[in-house]
Amino acid sequence: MEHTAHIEHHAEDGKKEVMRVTLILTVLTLVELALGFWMMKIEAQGTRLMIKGVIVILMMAKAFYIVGYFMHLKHEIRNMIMTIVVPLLLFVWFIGAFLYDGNSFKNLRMTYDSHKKEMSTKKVEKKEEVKETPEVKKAVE
Amino acid sequence: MSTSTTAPVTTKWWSGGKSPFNVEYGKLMMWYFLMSDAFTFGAFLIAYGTTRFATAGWPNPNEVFKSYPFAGENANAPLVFVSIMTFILIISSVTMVLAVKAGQEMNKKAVVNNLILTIIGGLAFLSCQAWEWTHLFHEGAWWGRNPFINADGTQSTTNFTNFFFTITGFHGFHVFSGVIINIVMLIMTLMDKFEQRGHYLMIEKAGLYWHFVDLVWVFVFTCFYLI
Amino acid sequence: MSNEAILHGSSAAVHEVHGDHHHEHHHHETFISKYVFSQDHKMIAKQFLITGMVWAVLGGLMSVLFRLQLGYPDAHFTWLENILGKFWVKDGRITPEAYYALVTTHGTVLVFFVLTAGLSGTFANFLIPLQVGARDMASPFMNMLSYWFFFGASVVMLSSMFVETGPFSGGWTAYPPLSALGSASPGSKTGMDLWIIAMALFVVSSLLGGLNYIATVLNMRTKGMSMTRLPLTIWALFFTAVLGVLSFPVLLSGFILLIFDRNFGTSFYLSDIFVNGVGALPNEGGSAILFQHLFWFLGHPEVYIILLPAMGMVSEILSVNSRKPIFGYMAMIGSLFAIAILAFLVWAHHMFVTGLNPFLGSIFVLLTLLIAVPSAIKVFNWLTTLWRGNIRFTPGMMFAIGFVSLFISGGLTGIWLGNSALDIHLHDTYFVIAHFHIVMGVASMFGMFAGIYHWYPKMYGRHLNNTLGYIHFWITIAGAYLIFWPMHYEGLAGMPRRYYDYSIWESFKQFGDLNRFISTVAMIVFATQLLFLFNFFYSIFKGRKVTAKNPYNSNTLEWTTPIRPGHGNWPGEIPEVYRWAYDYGKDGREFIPQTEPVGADESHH
Amino acid sequence: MTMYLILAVIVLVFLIIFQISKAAEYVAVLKGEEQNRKNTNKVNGFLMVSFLVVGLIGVWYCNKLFFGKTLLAVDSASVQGERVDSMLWITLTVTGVVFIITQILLFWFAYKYQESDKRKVFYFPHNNKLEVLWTVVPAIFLTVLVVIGLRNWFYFTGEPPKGAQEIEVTGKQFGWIFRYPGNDGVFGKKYYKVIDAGTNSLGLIWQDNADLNLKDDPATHDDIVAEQTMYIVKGKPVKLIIGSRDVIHDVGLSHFRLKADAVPGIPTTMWFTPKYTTEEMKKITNNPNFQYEISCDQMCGNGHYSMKGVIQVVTQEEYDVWMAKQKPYYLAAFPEKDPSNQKTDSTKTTAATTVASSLIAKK
Repeated sequence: MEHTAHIEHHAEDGKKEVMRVTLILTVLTLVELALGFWMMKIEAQGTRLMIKGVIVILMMAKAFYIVGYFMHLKHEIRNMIMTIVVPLLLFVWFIGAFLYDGNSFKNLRMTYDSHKKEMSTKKVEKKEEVKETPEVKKAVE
Repeated sequence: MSTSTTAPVTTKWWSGGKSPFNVEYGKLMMWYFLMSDAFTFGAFLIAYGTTRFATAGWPNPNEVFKSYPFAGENANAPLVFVSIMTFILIISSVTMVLAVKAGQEMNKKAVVNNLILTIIGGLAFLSCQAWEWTHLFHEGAWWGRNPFINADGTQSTTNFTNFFFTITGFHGFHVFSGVIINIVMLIMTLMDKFEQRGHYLMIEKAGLYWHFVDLVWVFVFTCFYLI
Repeated sequence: MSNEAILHGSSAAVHEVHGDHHHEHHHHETFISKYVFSQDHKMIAKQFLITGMVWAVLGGLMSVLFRLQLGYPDAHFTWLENILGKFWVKDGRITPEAYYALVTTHGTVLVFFVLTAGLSGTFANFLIPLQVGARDMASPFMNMLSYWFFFGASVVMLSSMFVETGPFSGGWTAYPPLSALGSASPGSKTGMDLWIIAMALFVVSSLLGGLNYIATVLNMRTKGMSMTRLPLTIWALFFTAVLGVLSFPVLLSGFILLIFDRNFGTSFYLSDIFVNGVGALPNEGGSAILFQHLFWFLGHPEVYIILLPAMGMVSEILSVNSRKPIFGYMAMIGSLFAIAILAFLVWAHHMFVTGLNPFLGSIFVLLTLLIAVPSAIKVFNWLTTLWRGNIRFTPGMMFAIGFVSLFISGGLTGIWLGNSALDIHLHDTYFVIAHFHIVMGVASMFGMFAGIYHWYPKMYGRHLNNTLGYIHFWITIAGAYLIFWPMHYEGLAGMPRRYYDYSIWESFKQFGDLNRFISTVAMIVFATQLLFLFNFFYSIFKGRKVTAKNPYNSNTLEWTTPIRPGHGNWPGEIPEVYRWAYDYGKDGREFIPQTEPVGADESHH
Repeated sequence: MTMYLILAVIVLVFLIIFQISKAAEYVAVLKGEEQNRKNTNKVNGFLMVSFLVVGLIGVWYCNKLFFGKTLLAVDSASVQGERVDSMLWITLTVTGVVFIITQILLFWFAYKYQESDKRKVFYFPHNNKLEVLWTVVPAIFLTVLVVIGLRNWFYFTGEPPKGAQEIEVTGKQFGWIFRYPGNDGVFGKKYYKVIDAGTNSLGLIWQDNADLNLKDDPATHDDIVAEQTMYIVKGKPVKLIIGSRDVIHDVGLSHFRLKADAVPGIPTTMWFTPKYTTEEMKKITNNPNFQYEISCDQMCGNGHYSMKGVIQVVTQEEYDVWMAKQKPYYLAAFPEKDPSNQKTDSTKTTAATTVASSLIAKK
């Protein structure tokens, strides 16, 4: 029957699509990891920030492929895509406002709490850290 | 997109008597549930971000997550173990897609095989997480305890570990319930429940949930391990 | 896609099967399956309503108790001691612990258990399937679970009232560190744990409900019932559900972090704390304001979760009883939509004095005052709906008109408070109490009463006693204004809210007489609500029987069902819909039901 | 006894109301629902318009009774508060006009268009012009209000003029602690872990502490700490740096029309210029007991209602006299460092030293 033939035909397509998306996800993850490794060696804050930006974009791309293909959203009716994607736009303001105010907390602390400001630059002596770890370990065990 | 099964352009999707999205209500509810769950995770991650923005220094993830099983005390392999975890989850997502596809083709055997693979993937991920947690615990990290210092050498607050354990724990809880759901699905498939119903829609819904878990990991992975 | 064919076929089939199924079975239902673990949306609605009413009485009683303290700070009510016990009343006076516990629980219960579950839970359940033309909710089972989670939340919340250290007493907003530290307030010990558990259960309940409502409105509409033919009630309830589904999870996250702070030594919200008698706490690096952001991300949409269903029902009732179409149907939907969107964007206007970043604050001011525009549209549209109508003052209609009046009075003061420079002065004073009680508390209560009076015949097949309804209405609206209007003046004197006693304050003690007056009116109004309760329960058994299928000559689908519809709502086929819900007074005809096909010579509007 | 009497009366009233309502119901059935509805309709229509009239009179009467008791009746005590007041009046005018018009329309329509057999309803489903009108007009008015509001908001939250006095305010359950920077004009560092409720209520870092990795900050040695009453100078801008020791409090200054939360771990600020001294305010308000009170406006526990602080606004001379009498907080904790102590009695000093050292040892 035409119907079953149709399904099989699509099944083939579907499998191909799955493999393609798997490949894309793998590549994206590998690129992310590569960036992560690269970032370890970089000290300059500006460059680090840029790499972080790229990683976030890659993250969004991965999310797009998972939602679009694995979760099949890309093949749903446009209206449904809209009802799911549009409310997610709320996250833009959600994230923006929260992080902005978070940053403002830091500024207030650094401006008016001179002790905190001092502590934010005061390095902990490495020795102490090494000493502390086994102690904590013992306490844990 | 198939044209023969999609209704012709003239169809009034919204005029009642049928689903405007051409999906049955269960799938619709699953989607909207996942959206609301996205807000739960979103709120956690945003709270984490806010705290990071409000804090002067933060530990370097590469210093923290640098070990892997059987590596001994002085392993220094950042990102390695977590990338394994990531791939496990991606692969289990793929097998889940295949299970869903097999369900659409009413291919019970393939459904069973792929579900089993997915469950194994889920369990493997959970085991990895269990190992990582115990490892960190033995290093002295736990809720309210943070042995790691900031990347710039300053004293760090406990919020690094607080958020790490809470959010990965919440994600792990989702993976765990996903595994349970998949096991239920497997049993139902083996009992021919879906054959009797004539469709494997339940598997699709379980699949949506499973992919969502994978999706969340994409964000958690980036937020905690990479940046 | 391959499965679409199956799906499409089966979804229709499921639909049919669904209906038939109930026909076969609804004869041999047991008591348990009919009244307790019922999956019939109408029964679940009644369960929500009655549980909500129980909570309303308890919550109201709490307000009477703490108003006793505020109105009569020097009096000694020794008899109260015998009823409530030593924790609550000492020496004939309500203790500060009890006072703060009462204020807190009053807020929590009224906002969540009465006006969210009792209002939107009741009417979403009752009206959505009936008005969109569905046999039941998309998932009757989840619907049942939704009620039982709510019931569980109620039980836990109630039990929190009886723990030894007292119920939670840090205000319904539960700001940490106060709510996180048992050492800072005895109410933040076990009482708070139970409070959080109850709220978590409540979130689950509202999620289960909300998903169901959305899926039902989208998927289960009868043939011809396009979205633009839906009654405004359904639109309002739909947006309410969307608000709940997207905002409650954020609250849940906030609570989970709070639980960790309380019990597991984390410091998400805690930093730099020294508690008297305990000493310095180890927590550093958290921010207490983070919780407020998370809380109000729910908290503000919550206001509209409470208000939108009332708006929707009022629109419907005003139109039916003015015998006129609702004015500006599309504008009404548009303004509901605008309100729903803006609800998510304005949360930090509750936090203008927390040290919020000024620039961020200015954007929140802008967005907040934007809400006034859709609100104004709604008010003017309601007024125009009344204009040149033929108004029948049923009790439901009276409450609907009362709602509009209160919404105007309370909404306008929102313009004061939304403007941050003024909010600095008025924040946390009685002005705020007056504002939100009028616009959100009493107005939504009025919406709820309007709904109950209007749909009571459909719910129980009997009429409420109208005379009692009129008495109820007039005392309640007069009382509401008498209670809350003078509070604006207290607020303008800077009188802070949540004070147990004002006698030591030179700046605020001049309102002793007024407070006594307010408390007295509050008691009278509370007693009047008992009159309503009596009417409600008496009429279930003894009320005048409904004789006509469509007692109001209303257009909507619920009046096409039998007087006492069974599970499945329509005995035969679900009727098809041909027009919008508001053809009143068209072409000289009094009303044209939605089920009537459009005639060839009918005029267009 | 009175209790039972009241109860009996309530029950009686209920019964009477119930009987009347029941009778009305029977009458309704006898007369026919149609006729009955028309009768009640007339009554309710009349009540609607009466409610409007009585209500508007009530609004006026309420204002007459209470306006004098609000802050609007007296001048704002701060320069900034004048802006708040003028904004209040503008907003009141706009919303008041809308309030009166819409309420009149609502109840008047309800009365005018009550059911009548003669009237044919006007089928009026929508009118784009009208809808646009009442979208645009409110939007314009709101824009004006937003502009005024934001200008004030940025002014209030901005930086005070140079030369402003700085005072640190710390809330605790249930009271206020004030710190003045002392002669050096700098607030010394503080850390909450060295707080000692008795001798170091703010946790000033005035000695080394190896455990906490702290170094003595000399800037703390001249800081002046006072509880409950804060002194500020008339006409001189004052900037408050606000914090909290335990839970969230709020510095509410209703006479100055300002407030700001006190949050543990996140400092907040507020500034204003007082216009009148406390003495002058006593005359203006005609209240010999007048005080500038600091009210805690954020729920902070069971003692919330009693968390009162006082601000004394004084002239510069009075302030200088008062300041001269204050001793640094450091010297209260370490009396042996006090030069005036050392001269007088050596035995006393040693006793004090032992007390101080025992305190340190306890920590």
